[in-house]
Amino acid sequence: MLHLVNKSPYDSTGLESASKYAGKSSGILLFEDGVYAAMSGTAYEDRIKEIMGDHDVYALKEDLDARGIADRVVDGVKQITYPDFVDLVEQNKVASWS
Amino acid sequence: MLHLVNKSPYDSTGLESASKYAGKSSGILLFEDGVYAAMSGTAYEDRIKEIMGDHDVYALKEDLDARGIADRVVDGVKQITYPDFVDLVEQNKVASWS
Amino acid sequence: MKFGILILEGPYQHESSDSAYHFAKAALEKGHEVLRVFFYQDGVLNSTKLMEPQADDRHIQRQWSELQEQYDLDYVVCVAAAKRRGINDDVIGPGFKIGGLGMLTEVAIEADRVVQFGA
Amino acid sequence: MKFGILILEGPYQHESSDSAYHFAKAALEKGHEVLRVFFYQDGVLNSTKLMEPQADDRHIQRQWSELQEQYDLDYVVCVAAAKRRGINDDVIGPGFKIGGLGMLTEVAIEADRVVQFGA
Amino acid sequence: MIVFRKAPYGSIYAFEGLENVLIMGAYDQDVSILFIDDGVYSIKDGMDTEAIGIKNFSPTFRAIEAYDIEKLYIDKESLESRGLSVDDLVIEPKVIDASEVEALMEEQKNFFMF
Amino acid sequence: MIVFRKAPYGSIYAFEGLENVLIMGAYDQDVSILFIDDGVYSIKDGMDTEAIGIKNFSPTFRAIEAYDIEKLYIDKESLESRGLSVDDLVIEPKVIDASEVEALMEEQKNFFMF
Repeated sequence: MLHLVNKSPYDSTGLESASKYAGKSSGILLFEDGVYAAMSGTAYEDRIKEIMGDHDVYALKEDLDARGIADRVVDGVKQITYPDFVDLVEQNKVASWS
Repeated sequence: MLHLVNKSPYDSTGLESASKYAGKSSGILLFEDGVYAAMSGTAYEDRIKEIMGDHDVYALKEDLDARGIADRVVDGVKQITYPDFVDLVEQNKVASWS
Repeated sequence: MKFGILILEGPYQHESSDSAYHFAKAALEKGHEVLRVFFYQDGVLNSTKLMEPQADDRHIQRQWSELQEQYDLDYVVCVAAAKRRGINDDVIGPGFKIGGLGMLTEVAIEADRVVQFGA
Repeated sequence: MKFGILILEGPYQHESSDSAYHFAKAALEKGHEVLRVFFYQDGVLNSTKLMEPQADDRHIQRQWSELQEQYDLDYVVCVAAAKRRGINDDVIGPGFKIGGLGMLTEVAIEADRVVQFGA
Repeated sequence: MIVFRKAPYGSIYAFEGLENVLIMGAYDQDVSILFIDDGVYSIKDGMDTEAIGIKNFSPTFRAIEAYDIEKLYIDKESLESRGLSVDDLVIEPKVIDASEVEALMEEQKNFFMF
Repeated sequence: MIVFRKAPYGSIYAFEGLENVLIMGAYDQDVSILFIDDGVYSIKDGMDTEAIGIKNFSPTFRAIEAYDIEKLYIDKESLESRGLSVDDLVIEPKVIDASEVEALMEEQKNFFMF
């Protein structure tokens, strides 16, 4: 499964909820304001690394670029584009969290 | 000052942010989904009691009734109606958080 | 006291417009003045007379229009926000008018309090 | 693969409609089918041809209409959600049609995946 | 699967989730319904929405039974952390824990999150 | 006072907050501007919004200077917890701590929260 998260982790509990119910083989895709969770040097960095222990974490490059943070992504988070997003949805069932 | 909070504390960080920046003499008014923060027997009860140590906390009765929780409000939270809400805004400067 | 009211969310999707309406009504019934209600961002969508909610539901535009008529209130719908969302002079209900964002600044100057609904 | 797309938020206020559009476009460019785009809740507001965004901004309804024309897509605007928000046959842009909520159930049955934008 | 995860009245999500349950029932779909996070509040008993002027939709949840929809689940931790038990609810979903939620989700084809 | 507390692009709040700053400046109002919570992201440098198709409004923040708006503040903890420093911003607000934010808010008449 693939879990889509579109809200900032500082504003909304969507990512916490997604990671709570997501199975170990599930991926988490951060997009829109959700990409802030992938940023390094932040208060959330330890938490996203913990989540990455259980899940592949993806962040949408288009949304990272828009927010000026594509060069500050935590190591191990996979930067993907919309075509990759489509591929991931082709390969996985998908649920949306906010 | 009076700080208005309209989102559930389980969904949004608005109440945490309001209580962080609110001065000690400020009140916090919970309305809409914000009233869930005033409910007793919950995981948030200790936190709202802590907030009540620094602030008067109000919860809008109309919104408590709508959600069926008016009979389960933490002791010390003041249940108020819309006319009281108007009085509080008359007496205090007001800021809205979500 | 002189109140201004600011609404940032649209009808039905969020409770903000309902809350603003109940607050405005309570303030007016207490004898306060409401200098202006400013509809901004998705809040502009509260003004459309094209809305047709189900028969057992409230009609948010009409509630606002009736309150406007009863107290002769000033309702301003932000022009830029309105245009972006398909709200224009042809679709707004009675009592609403379209105006610039400066009219929010004006009420911030003139009112004792501006209460914001939707954030 | 056969995709369905579900949109729950309106234009401009949130990024959801933009994200859905970019996703749909990318899927179509990869040769996938998009069986239906279903506009629900505030998502119905994406369909209005009355929107007039600023000259330097995207026109969300036209983007959707152009994509519809290019790929002959099926766009359904939920009738109950639309009526509540002032969206009707007179205001929807080219390529949109108004239909019942059952048409979301249908695409849930027929599509391999339904991707939801806005939550 | 239809997932309720937002509180009622502050937004329209819970109402529209219920509309979807009824439609999927009318189409004879074998739909599963899950209440998690603030979605558990949408089936709290004793709602009285008269003063806020929004229709109380919670009684309509009882109509679910008329559609032979039986796969109703609620997350134990979401329920308990919000101070609720099944006795506080207008319907009786099966209480399951987070790992069971996870397993249940793996069985589904689609997720409509309200 | 205009308060920025939401992230850009996911919602229109930050954009509309900036519109308000410019209008209040045009009306010669002595407006204070405060960045807290996710609002600090709205003045991050290096934004490139071309691929999402939404106009990058961050350069417009520099126009604030043309309106003689000088009361710009940013919350230290919001900034640092989000991995940012003033060197990452398109403008240079004064960095203040939470107790100074509290004191600053007490001096204001109105609060527009975006």
